Amino acid sequence: MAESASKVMSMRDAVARFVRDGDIVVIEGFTHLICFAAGHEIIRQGRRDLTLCRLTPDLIYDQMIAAGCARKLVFSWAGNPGVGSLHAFRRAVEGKHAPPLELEEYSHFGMVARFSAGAARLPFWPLRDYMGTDLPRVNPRIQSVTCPYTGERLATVPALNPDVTIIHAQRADADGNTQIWGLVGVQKEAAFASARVIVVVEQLVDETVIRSDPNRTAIPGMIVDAVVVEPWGAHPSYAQGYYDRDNDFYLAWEAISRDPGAIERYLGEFVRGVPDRATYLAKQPGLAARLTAQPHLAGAVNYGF
Amino acid sequence: MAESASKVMSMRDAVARFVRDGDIVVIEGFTHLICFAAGHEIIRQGRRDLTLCRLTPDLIYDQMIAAGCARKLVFSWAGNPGVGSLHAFRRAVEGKHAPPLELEEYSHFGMVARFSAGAARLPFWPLRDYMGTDLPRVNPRIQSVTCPYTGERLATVPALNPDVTIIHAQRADADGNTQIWGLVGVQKEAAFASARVIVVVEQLVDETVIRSDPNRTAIPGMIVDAVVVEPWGAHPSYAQGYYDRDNDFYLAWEAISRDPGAIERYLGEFVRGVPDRATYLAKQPGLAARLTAQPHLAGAVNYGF
Amino acid sequence: MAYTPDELMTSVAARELADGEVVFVGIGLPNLACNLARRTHAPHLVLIYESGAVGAVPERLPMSIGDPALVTGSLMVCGMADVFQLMLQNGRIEVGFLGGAQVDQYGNLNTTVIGSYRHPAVRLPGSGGAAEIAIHARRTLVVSKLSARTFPARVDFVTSPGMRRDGVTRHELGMPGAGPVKVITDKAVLEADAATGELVLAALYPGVEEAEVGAGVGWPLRCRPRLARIDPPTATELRLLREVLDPKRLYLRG
Amino acid sequence: MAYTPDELMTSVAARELADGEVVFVGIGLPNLACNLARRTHAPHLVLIYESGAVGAVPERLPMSIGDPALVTGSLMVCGMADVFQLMLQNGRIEVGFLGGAQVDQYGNLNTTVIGSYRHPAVRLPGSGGAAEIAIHARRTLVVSKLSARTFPARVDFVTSPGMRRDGVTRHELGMPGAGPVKVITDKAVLEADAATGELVLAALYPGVEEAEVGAGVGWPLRCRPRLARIDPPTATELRLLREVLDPKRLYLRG
Repeated sequence: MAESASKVMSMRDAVARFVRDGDIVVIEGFTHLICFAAGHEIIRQGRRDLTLCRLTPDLIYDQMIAAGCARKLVFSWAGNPGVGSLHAFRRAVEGKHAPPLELEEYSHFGMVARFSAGAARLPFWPLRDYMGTDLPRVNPRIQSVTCPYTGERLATVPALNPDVTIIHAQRADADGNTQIWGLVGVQKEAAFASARVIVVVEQLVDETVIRSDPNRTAIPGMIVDAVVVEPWGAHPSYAQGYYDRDNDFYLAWEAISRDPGAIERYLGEFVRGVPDRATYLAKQPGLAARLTAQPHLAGAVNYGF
Repeated sequence: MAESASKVMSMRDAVARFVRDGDIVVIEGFTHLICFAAGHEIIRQGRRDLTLCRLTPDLIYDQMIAAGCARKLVFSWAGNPGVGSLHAFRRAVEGKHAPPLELEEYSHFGMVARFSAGAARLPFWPLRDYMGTDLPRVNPRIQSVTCPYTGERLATVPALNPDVTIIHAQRADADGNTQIWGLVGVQKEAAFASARVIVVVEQLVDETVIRSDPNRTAIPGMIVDAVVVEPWGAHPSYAQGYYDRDNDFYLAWEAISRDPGAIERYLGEFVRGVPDRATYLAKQPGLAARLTAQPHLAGAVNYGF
Repeated sequence: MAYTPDELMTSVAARELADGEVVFVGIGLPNLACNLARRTHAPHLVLIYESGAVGAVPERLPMSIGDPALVTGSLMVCGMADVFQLMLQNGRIEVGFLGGAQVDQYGNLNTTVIGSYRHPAVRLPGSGGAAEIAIHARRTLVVSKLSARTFPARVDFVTSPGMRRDGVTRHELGMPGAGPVKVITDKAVLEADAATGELVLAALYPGVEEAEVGAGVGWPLRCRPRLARIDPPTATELRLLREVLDPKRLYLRG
Repeated sequence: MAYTPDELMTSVAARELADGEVVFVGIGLPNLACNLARRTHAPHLVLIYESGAVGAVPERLPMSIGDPALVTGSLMVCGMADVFQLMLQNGRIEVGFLGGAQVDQYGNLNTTVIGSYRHPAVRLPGSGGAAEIAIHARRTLVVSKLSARTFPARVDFVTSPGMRRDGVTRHELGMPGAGPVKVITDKAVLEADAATGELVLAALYPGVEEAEVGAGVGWPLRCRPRLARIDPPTATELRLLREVLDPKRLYLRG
C-alpha cells in the first residue's frame, strides 16, 4: 500500500519507528546477509526486553545480549561458526549474569517450521522430528498431532509471528520489492510471518531493475514498511556479489566476547560510540580492499514472449 | 546418483521406461510449460488406466482422456482458459461416455497442499479452507485436524505422491539439474513428491551454465531419472523466453473437442499419426514465425565473493 | 454517450478499488476493471494473479491468468504454494474478484455443477482458486449478469462460500475474510446486508427500475431504504476501455 | 609415510562414501572427507549443506556451512524450508555427518549442555540441524575422538538420537533413517550392532590395540568376533589433504 517514496528512510528512523521495547524481533539471514547495521542501531537506541529470534544467534545477538537488549532468546544453534562459542550468550545462560536470559530452543528444522507456519498464518506446522531427543522435555511448545489419514503421530511447533523482522538484501526498489541471491535461508518466511518488515539493502535500484528479473524477487513491497539503504550493512557477515565474510572478525570475536570488559570496549568504540553505519565503516578503512567481491556474473535469461 | 550421460534419452525411451499402465501420472505446469510432447507420446504408446493429476487438466489431459489413457482424474479446475470447456472431459463426466471417468476434486490450494505434503513426505497438509463449501461432501479425502496450541479445526488434504512426474523446463544439464523462470507453478513440489521424474527441456546446457546461476535451479539432478531434449515440446502451451502460447490453437480446440470425430481426426493426424515431436512440428511450419519469443533480457547479477 | 452493459459493469467494478490495494485478479472483466482503475484513480493498485505473477503490467490483454505477458516486467513471480499460503491465507489480499454460473441469496457461488455432483446436467470447471479467495480475501466483489437462472435462491453446489450457509454465518464457520460484500451486475449493485448476510438491492444503474432487478433474481429481493444511483461510465473510462484496454472487444462483448 | 590422527580419520570417513551418494556435509573434517572422496573414488558425490547450497564445489576451504564459496558455482541454492522438507525429511539424503561433545553407548549425541539443561556447567551450541539429520539421513557417520569424557555410557542430553533410547529402538520410535551405523574415531571404528544397537569395536587403526580403545569409552566395549584392520592413509590421500584441501591445516590440527 501507500506511496512508494515514503518507505525509504535512515536506519535511525526505521528502528525508531518500527522496533519497540518488548518486541519479538527477528534479524534473519543464515551466515549470509545478517544485518549487523540494524542490530547496532537497536543497541544505540537502547531497546530493552526484546525477544530475539534467529536460527543462529551469531555475533549480532551475542552483542545485543551483552548490550542488555534481550529478555529472551528463541534459537536453534548458538555458536560462532567454525570458531567456538558465543561467550556473552554463554555467560547469560550459565548463570554468570543476572537477570538470566530466558531460552526457547528448537532444532533448525523446528525454527524453519515455526517461520513457515507464521508466514502461512497457520497456528502450527507438522514435521517428523524430535522422537528420541530431549528437546520436547525442555521445550513444552513442541507438541504433536495425529494424521487423520494414517494415524501417525507427528511433531508440531507453534507459529512464530514476530512484531518486526529485519532482512538484509542485495537490492530493492523504493517500495521494498526486494531481490536476494546466494543463500536465502528463511528470510522470505520470516518476513511474511511478521507484523512489520524492515528491508536493508546494499543498493536502492529503480523499479525497472526489479521488473527485469521478477523470479529473483523474494519479498514484495506490499509487506515492507521501511527500506534502508546501508552499503556494507551486513559486515562482518557478507553479501554475495558485494563483499566477503570478514572471517578475521569472527575469529577476533572469540577473545573479545570472552571478556565482558572487551565487549564493552568494542560496543563503546564501534556501536554506541558512532552515530551511524557510515562512521563505523570509516573507522575500518581497509575493509573494502580486503573484502570487496570479485566478479562472477550469472548469465542472462530471456523473459520475452 | 549414477552417471550423468545416461539420463539423456529420447521421449520414446523415457515414456517407455518410466510411465507404466495404472500409474499415477503428473504433467504439471500452470498454463506455462505444459509438456504436450510427453502427453502425446503417452497416447502413442497406448498407456491405460492412468490416474492423471494436475491442477488444470487443460487440453493435454482432455486429449489423453479422449484417447482412452485415463481411469481417474485428480484436479481443481477443468476448463479451457479464456475459451470454455474441455469437452472430452465433460462427455466423460456427464455420462455420455463409458466407462465413466472417476473424479477426485479439490480447489487449487488443496492440490498445491497435496503436492506440498508429498514433497515433504508428510502424510497430510493443513490449510484453512473448505468451510462452507460442498467440496468435502463430495470428496471424503478432505478431512481435518485440531491444532494442539489453539484448539482450532483446520482442513487437511492427503499427500499426493505420483509414480511419475513430467516437468517441462527451459534448460537442464545432462544430469537433470533444471532451471525454470517465468511462472513456476507447483512443479518443484510435484517433482519432489514423485517416485520417478522426467525432465523435458528446450535446451540441454553444459553444467557450467547451471552453475553460473544456482538460485535459478528448481529441480536438482539427484531426483531426476530422465532428461529429454524436446524444443517446442510444450506447444501449444508456452516457454517464457522461447515461444508464446498458441492461443489460436486453444481457441480452435473448442470446436475440435466438441466433436468426438474431430478429436479422433486430430489425434490421428498430429499424435498417433506422427512418430515423434519433430514430425509434429514439421507439420506446422508457421509456428516459429508466429510464436518465437522476442528478446527481453534479465540483467546480470554477481555471484562472486 | 452511449455505452454497453459490460462497459458499465467494468467501470463500476473499477471504482470499487482503492489506490494501493492488493487485488487478486481474475481474467475477463475483472482484469479490465483492475487495469482501468490503475489508469484512473488507483495507479498503485497491486495486481496479483493466482498463477504467481505479482505487480503485473501486461502489455497485451491476457487470455489466461497464466499469460506470459503477466510475467514480463512484473515485480515478482512466485510459486503457487506461496500465492496460496503466504499471500491469500496470510491475509495479504485485500480484494478478490469472483464470478459464478450461479449466485444465491447469500452470495454463495457455484462453478462446479448444474444438477447433481455425481450425475451433472452440466459439468463446470470447478473451484480453481475461487473457494479460498472467497474464504480469505478481505472482501470479494462478484461480477455477474442478472438472470433468474444465474441468481437462484439456492445454488446447486457451493463452490465458493458467501455470507451464510444453512443459517450459519461465515464468521461462525471460521472464515477470515468479509465475503462478497458487493455483487456487480449489468443492471444494479447488490450488497450483503450486514445483519442477515442476504443480498439486497443497493444501487441502480441509469434507467433501470427496481422491478427489473427483482425479476432477475430467484428470491424476493429486498431493497436498501435509500437506493443509490450509479453514474454512467465517464468519457475517460469509455475511452480507456475502448481504445487502450480492449480495442478488439475480446471481453467487452455485451 | 607418517600421518596424524586427523589425517587418518578423514581418510577413513572419505572411504565410507560411495560414488554418486548425496551427502549432508558438516564443516571441518567431514567437509574435508567429502572433498577427499570427490577427488579419489567418488567424483559424483553430491555435497549438500544445510545452508541451502547443493552440489557445491568450494574453491577455498569454507569456514562455515554458509560460506560464500559454497554458493559460487554450485548446482542449486534453495531455501532452508526446502533443505529440511524436500531433501532431508523427503529421504533424499543418503549420508549425514555428525559429531558431538558426548557420544553414548547407543550412538545418542549431545551438543546441547554438559550438566543440567536449566543450570548447565557448559552450554554448547545446541542442535542446529543435527537432530533431524540423525533422524532422517539414510545413515549417519559420527566423527569424534575417543576419550572417556566424550564417550560416556549415557549422554547428559540427547540432542541427536542414536540407535536406542531407554530400551526403545529408533525404528520403534518412528525414525526413517538407519542411524549412526559407524563412529569414526582417532583410534578405531565402532559400529552399531544390528541386534542391540550398541556401539561395538569393529576395526582398529594401525598400531592400536583393543584395550586402548576400551579405555576411551565409558562402558564395557564389546568387540566384533573378527576385527578389521584399517589401512593407513595412502600417499594420494595424504598429498590431497596436505597440498590441496587443507594446506594451511585449518582443520587437520591434531
